[in-house]
Amino acid sequence: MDGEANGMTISLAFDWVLGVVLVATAAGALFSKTLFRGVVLFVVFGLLMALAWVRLQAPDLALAEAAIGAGLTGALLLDAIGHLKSRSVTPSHNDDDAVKGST
Amino acid sequence: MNADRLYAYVGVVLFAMAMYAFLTHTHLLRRLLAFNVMGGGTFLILVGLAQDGRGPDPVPQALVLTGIVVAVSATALAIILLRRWFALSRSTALPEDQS
Amino acid sequence: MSPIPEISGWWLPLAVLGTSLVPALLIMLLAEHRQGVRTVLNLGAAVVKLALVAYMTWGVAFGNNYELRFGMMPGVDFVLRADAMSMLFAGLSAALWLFTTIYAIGYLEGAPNRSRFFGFFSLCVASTMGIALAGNLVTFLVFYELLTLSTYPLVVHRGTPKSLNAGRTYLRYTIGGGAVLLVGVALFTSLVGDVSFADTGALVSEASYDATLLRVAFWLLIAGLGVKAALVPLHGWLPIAMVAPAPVSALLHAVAVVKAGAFGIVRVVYNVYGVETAQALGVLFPLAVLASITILWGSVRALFQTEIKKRLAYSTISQVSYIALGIALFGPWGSIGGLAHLLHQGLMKITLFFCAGNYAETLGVHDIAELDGAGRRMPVTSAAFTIGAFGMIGVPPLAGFVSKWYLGLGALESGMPWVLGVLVLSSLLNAAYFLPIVHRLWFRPQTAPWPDEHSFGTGETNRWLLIPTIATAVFTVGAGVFANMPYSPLRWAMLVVARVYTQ
Amino acid sequence: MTAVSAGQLLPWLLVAPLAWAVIAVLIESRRGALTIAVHAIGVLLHVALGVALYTSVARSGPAAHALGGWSAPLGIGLRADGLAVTLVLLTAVVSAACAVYVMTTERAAHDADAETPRYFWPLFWLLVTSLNGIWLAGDLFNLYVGLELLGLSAVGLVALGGSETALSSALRYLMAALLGSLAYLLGVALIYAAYGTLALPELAELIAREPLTQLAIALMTIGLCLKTALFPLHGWLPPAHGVALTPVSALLSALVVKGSFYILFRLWFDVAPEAVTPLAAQGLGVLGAGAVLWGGWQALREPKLKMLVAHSTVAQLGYLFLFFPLAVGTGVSAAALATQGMLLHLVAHAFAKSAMFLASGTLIAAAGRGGVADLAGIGRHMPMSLFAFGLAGVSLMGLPPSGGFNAKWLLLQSALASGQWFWLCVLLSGGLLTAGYVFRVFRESFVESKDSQFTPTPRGYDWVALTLAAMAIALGLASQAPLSTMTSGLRVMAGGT
Amino acid sequence: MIGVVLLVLTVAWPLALATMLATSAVFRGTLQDASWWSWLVTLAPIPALIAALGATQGIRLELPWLLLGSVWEIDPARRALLAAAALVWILAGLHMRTRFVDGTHRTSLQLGWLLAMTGNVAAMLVQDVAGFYTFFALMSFSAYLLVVHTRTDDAFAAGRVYVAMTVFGEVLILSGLLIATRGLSSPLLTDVPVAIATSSHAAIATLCLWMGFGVKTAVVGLHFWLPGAYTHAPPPVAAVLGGAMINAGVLGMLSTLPLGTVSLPTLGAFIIVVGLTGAFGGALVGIMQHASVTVLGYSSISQMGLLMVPIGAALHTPSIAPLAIGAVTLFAVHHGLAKASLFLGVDTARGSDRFSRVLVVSLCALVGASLAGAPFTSGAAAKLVTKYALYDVASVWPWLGTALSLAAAGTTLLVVRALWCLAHETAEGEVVSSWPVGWLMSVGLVVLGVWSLGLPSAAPAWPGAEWLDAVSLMWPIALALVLVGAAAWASSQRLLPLWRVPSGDLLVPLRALWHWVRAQGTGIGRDPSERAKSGASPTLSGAVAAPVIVALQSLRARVRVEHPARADDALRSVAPIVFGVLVVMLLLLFRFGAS
Amino acid sequence: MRRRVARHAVAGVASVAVGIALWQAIGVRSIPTVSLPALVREAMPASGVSHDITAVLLNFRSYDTLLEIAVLLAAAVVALALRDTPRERMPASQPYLILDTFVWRITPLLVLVAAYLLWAGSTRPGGAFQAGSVLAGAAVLLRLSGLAVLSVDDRLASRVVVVFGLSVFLLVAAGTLLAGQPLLAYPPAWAGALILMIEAALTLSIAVVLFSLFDNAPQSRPAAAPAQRGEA
Repeated sequence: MDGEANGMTISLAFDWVLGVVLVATAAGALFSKTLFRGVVLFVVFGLLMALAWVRLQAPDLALAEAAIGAGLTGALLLDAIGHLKSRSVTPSHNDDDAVKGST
Repeated sequence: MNADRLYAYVGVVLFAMAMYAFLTHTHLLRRLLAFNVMGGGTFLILVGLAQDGRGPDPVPQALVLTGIVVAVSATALAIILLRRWFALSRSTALPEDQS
Repeated sequence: MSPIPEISGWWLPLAVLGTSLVPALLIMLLAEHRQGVRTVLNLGAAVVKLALVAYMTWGVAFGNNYELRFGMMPGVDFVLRADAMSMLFAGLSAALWLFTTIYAIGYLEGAPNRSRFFGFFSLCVASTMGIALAGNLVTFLVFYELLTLSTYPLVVHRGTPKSLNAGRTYLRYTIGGGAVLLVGVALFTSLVGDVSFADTGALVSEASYDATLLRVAFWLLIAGLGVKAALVPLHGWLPIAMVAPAPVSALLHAVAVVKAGAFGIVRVVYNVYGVETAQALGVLFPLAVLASITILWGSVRALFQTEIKKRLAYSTISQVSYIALGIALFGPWGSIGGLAHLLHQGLMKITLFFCAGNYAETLGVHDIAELDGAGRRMPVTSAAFTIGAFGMIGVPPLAGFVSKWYLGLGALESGMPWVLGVLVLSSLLNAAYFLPIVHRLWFRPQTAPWPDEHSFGTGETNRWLLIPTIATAVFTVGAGVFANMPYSPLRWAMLVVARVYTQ
Repeated sequence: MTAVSAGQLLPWLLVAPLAWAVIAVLIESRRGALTIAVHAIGVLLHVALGVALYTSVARSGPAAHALGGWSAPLGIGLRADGLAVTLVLLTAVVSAACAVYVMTTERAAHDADAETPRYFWPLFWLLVTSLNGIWLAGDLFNLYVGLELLGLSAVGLVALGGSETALSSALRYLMAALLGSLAYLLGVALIYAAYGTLALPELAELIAREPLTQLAIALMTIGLCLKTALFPLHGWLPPAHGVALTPVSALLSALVVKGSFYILFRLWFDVAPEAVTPLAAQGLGVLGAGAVLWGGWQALREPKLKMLVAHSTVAQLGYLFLFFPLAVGTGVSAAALATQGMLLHLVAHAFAKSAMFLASGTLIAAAGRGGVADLAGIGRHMPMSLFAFGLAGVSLMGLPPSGGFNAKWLLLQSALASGQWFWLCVLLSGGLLTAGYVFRVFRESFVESKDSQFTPTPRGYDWVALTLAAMAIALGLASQAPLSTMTSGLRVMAGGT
Repeated sequence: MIGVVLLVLTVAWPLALATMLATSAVFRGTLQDASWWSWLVTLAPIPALIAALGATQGIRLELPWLLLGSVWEIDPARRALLAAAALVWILAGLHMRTRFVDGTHRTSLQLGWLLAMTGNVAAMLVQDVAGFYTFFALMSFSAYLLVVHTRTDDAFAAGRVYVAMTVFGEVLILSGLLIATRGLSSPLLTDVPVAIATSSHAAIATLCLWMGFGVKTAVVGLHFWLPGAYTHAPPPVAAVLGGAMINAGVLGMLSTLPLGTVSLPTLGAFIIVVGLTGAFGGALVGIMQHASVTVLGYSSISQMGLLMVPIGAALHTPSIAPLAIGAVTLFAVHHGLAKASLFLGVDTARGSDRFSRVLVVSLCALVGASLAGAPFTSGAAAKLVTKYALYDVASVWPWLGTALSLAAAGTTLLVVRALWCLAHETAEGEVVSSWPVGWLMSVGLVVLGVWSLGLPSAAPAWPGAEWLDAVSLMWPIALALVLVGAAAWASSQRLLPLWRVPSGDLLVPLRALWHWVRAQGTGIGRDPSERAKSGASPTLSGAVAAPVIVALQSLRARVRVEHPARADDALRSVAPIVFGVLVVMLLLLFRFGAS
Repeated sequence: MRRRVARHAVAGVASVAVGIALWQAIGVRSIPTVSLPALVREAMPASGVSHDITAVLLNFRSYDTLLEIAVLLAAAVVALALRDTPRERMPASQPYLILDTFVWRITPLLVLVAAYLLWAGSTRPGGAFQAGSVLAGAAVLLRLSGLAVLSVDDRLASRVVVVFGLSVFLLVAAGTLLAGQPLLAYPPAWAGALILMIEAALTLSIAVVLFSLFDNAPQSRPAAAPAQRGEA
């Protein structure tokens, strides 16, 4: 009873931490200076989401999130970054505001 | 507060934050990121809130699985369009967001 | 009793409508060069329609009922019905359509876009027929708007900047008017429900409705109809629309557009509100004032026009309001006068426009000042013009006199003797702007060569143009001289009026 | 031959177009006769199914289909009431027309430069599937998937244009669609959390006026409004609809935007009438009014023909939203009238707008350029296209006889019955604005200019557009039957709010 | 039966001729040039004459389908007028025949002649109001063709005034008839006086009718058309105008005014005053004229002024109406014949050489004497009858008899002046030598007296021996002759101031006034575009429509189609903002929008 | 600049508003009366599989899945439509030795994992989506490393594979309908087998489609001769 309660407390604490980290990672992914870092953080976010799904007793979702959300989406985004940047004449990593590459 | 409720709240924060990002970013790839985070937040709310106080529920989990596939389809489509658009216009933002 | 077998005859109104609707579509699909087929279609349809209308008129005179009714949308029926009032207008349209078609065939010989022209021409008449046969306000509105649409291509037919601008002005007025009418109809329907036109008015007892709202609806309806009827200050489109080809002007002024407005006012007062209810609501007096202002204003403006068609246009503004005036005079005489004028004005004005077209086509004359001596060159046209002009002034025994006579009687009967003053003044003004033209035609020598003369062999002008002109002129005389014959416009107006008043 | 029950017919409306989507992918590399034949069969089949379903439901009442044999809360139900089957039939007819238009292009491809875009057909069939799915759906989440399918295939169709503007428009469209979907999905999540079910009929019984529900409805509403391009969220629509290939524009304007609106309608009036507030309805009405005026105004000053028509769509969608203030918090009769008017407008606009887009496309094809001013003198060469354009315009203007008129009439009656004069003014000004931009086109076309050159276009184009326009007109004379089918069994008709 | 046929022919025959003529003209035929045709035109009133003379029993024909329902009838009371009119037309026609055959504008002249004549004779036999009005109008408007026959500027000017006044008269008549017969759909002329008597607008109706017909009979104030028309038209036309058509106006008055049915003392007195003003004014202005035709025209004004006296008196005192009507009829017939004869004399004189002219003037003097009322003439009879008819009102206006006598002096002066002018004037313009048979016949008719027409039966109270009362008839003539002598003497001594009154008298200042008004009012009724150019003040419709127009134009200024729809672009670029705002709004609306 | 500030301000307010509204609404919500999990548990025996999520995905709510596959197909079709013409395609990336080795070693492992996930799906966590995405991931890795020139292009074979899963799904669906059953109502006896069959087919198609979305993404070469239509 006590152990269970204790376990619950510990796990809840883990959940809290995970929640905070999730939010922080998401914030990093969304508002990072460079897009590349944002995408990398997004992949991390995906993996953390997978953890969260586990915590929500949804292992299927955890698998899917890891494979699809983090893995594939990450790959797609990274590939896209590479292409979008590779053709910009100005080789600036800080493309947040350089939305339109100069010709 | 139980874990389910907690993750629902996390979802709320994620949704609101990503929505802010979606609305403020002009770079389309960043918007896509925001869209995915928003989606994540929504999925958390869907599952977390449904399971809050009732235990695991396969239905919202299945829905989220579907949602994830849909989201990745949409993301992929957006990236394809974006890349084609970039090839034509050398731009990563919509015309009205440039300058 | 009735000599016509008692058939429900729902197909008859439909056939009357179809005789111009179907040809309209066929003609529009016809290749430009198929002139023969087009002519046959045009004339065939016109003749068949005339026959059908005649048959129907005969039946209606004997109290037969022809009605087509189906649900158009919830709470609203689509009703085509032939009553005495409809036949008044349908007869006019059918007869004048025939003439105008003949005229138009001659007028547009060799011109481009004839398929389009005649297609919309027929469509225009179809709308007119629909307006005549509409059995309730909504159906009326349907064809009223259809008329706007079908006349627009005719107005801009020439495709010149001037005509396109005229078309725009025309649309602004008519579409705006249509919108106001729509509100009026909607308001009325929401108050009373979708009621069919009835001889003594569709309002069973006005006491059960909010009188103020009824008045508001009335004025909305009148304002909407007033645009087409060219009531001042809604008349601005009419003189500008003059750039259209002559047969179109004839159609606009005599048969279709202004008449549709006037006929609508008739319907609203008699068959919707009922003349007695309208009187009780106190809306007739302001209407009479409005009509009187229009009559005088149109006449005054006409006086200052230098173009033939413009002067005729302002004359139309003035003359059409006689109808509204007659309607607004409470009492049978005024009604008879107004309704008879609906027909008479059509005959006279169409004659005048035919003549104006003849001058323009044969001699290239558009300005009044260029008409000097045209009577010698084109005696028949000029004679027709003279007849039309004198008719407009109200000189007996022409059609215009008959209507004026009854209008005058109505003015006195309804206790508005000042209307007589309006009639007198208007007649004087009519004389003042028509007689100088007549004078120029016959008594001035030709001083300059005709601006753009065409020769048409032996006759003074193209026979297609001349025959309808003569015909309508003859009718103008006939409608006056034989005013008291059975089935004359006057007698038919009397028949209608006898059904309109309850006493 | 025994009559197939409506319930058995229902799923075929999903399976058949989906199957054709698959077939379309498989035969994509083949051109010409085979493609035409295969898709013609598909179109015919689809129309036949639509007609069969419509007649069956119109005759014997609503039908339902429990997918997988699992009844509602567990499984997903399909349901076909009068409204749904009418829209199914509408989809069948309009999409068939667009398909014929494309086939005409394909047939003419031999002697002209015109070419059907690659992968049009799969997306077309997917679009049709999603539309049918939405009309027939009985489940909130299923509607989400349907919405996504609709959005993605529509975006794909827009992108098929391939040009720079096509892509930017597609992207913008996609962004809007995604944001809208997420808002909707969040609402679904809340609803599920609150009621534990997603089945519409069940929810209709359960839903109460609670903060969570109201928030869910609000979120779904805003998402759906975004997808329906309600002013001022309409920014994505004109470029997308204006730049897409002609038949695609027709499909998008006629049907696609209606999909999200349909969901909104179901939500407000079938599922959660208790949760909506008159104030919110008034708000939507104001936005609708803004759409009517703004869209009309933009169309009036738009130099490009197809963009003009697209702006017109924005305006016409506004009419749909005028329905909300007329139906929420008003009397039974006003609500009933408004419902009828709105639904009729939905159908009439679908016919008219698709006809107008197809006609515009034909005109542009003939003129070679897309400006309204480039049409100068086209009247002599393309009378049929112009006639179709005009007929469609009649309905859009709300002039009788047309479905548009009847719709406007009913809305007017509703405004009068509920004493809301303001909407009356909006309806009228909208009509006048519409007249303004429709006749702008005619004004140009009637110019008699000798120097303009026009290339002939296939006659099939005109027949398609004419047929659709004629339907919009015919709807004006015979709207009773479709209306009674559409409104049968709707809660709002019985004063459900 | 024959009577009915005759009745129909009276109207139909000249109409048929007119139709044939028009048809021929349209098809460029030569009918109008043929000599035999000119005879047909000249003798077209023969059926009317026969009908008038033969209809001792009265002929009646009902034509319910015609106009508003027509009745044609020759009743004994009208026979004289009809016969006189037909005669005048025939006699004048004999003078016109040469012009018919080879004058200028033959077709229009013949057409006008036939139509005006039809209208004239038909108006005298039509009994229903609409029919009467119709033929009266036909006559009046067709006469324009005759008035402007010479096509000179003067003729056109005269014609313009004629038409304007005619239209004015027509609408007055119409108004009067309408007011009088309110409530009657197709009234007969005989209904009119009765209806007026019972009407509450009796005075207005009467005034309208009197003024309306007064235009035709040149009542002073409505006479402006007359001098010009008489002067510039060929004399035979003046003959029919002053001898036949004028009597249609008289007939109109007699038929429609409520003579004997109601007493309208004020109006009656007014008419008498106006009549006497015309009688004396006409004489005064007339003697200052310099053309014989003009002088004769003023004589008509003067004579018609006299004729108003019994009419006014009858309105004043209904009891004298039967006598007054008889007197007026007699007076009108007499005056018509005499005046026609004088005009035909002018026509004859113009075509004569100096020697013949003396003869013509002499014969005209005979007619003139009759006009002046010399004893043993029809004029004397007319005057005496009039005086007799007025006997009953002598108590009201004791000076009336003297006034009438003085008017006779005026008439004498006018006759002398006319003859003097005739003797001295040289022919101007078109000189057509006519065969003077018509004139001679007219002289005969006048000299022989008018009762050969069977008039006595028309005048109900024939004044036995009084008409031989030469003194009362002679002294005005004597007075006039004395005056003439004095004037001649004064003239020879150059004592007579040379006053000249232009032949339009009051018309001249009126015309000036009209020009001034027109100059002031040029801003009215112009096109908006022209108005914008001239910068004139906006008109009524302009004022009403101005706000709308301004709004529309500013709207149009904004709809510049050349520019893309920038506003939508702008909106698109703030789409996220919009979305955000809407989200917040909608949340609030749902949260707080309780019903 | 001002617009930028406004944008941020409004977006902030809206996001916060949504957040607060959600937060509050979640706080006051009541537990629903309907319990789907219970229903799922009840129906599990008839579902043909023993894993509840798979049962929901491929049996109870199989229609959602069908549409979802359609969504995937839509994306794939757009990718195919917008894919560069062959001459526009860039050569595969330069091979990197470490990656090469890694990929070479891991690919068979990933295929095995995928097969396991597919097989496991019917009884425990796993299934077509997870398996498909793992396969797709493997293909992406191969593509990135340039070791295998995998490509999902216009060839009929590619297209057949792309639609394979959906076709099987549809055939089953049509079959159930033709059998007079509701759509996708598997006969209880065959349910498990049919679901597995569908899943297998879906796995293949999902993998190919996901990979094709990656593979067919347009290159960013400036538009020399883009595969445009309409404005060409």
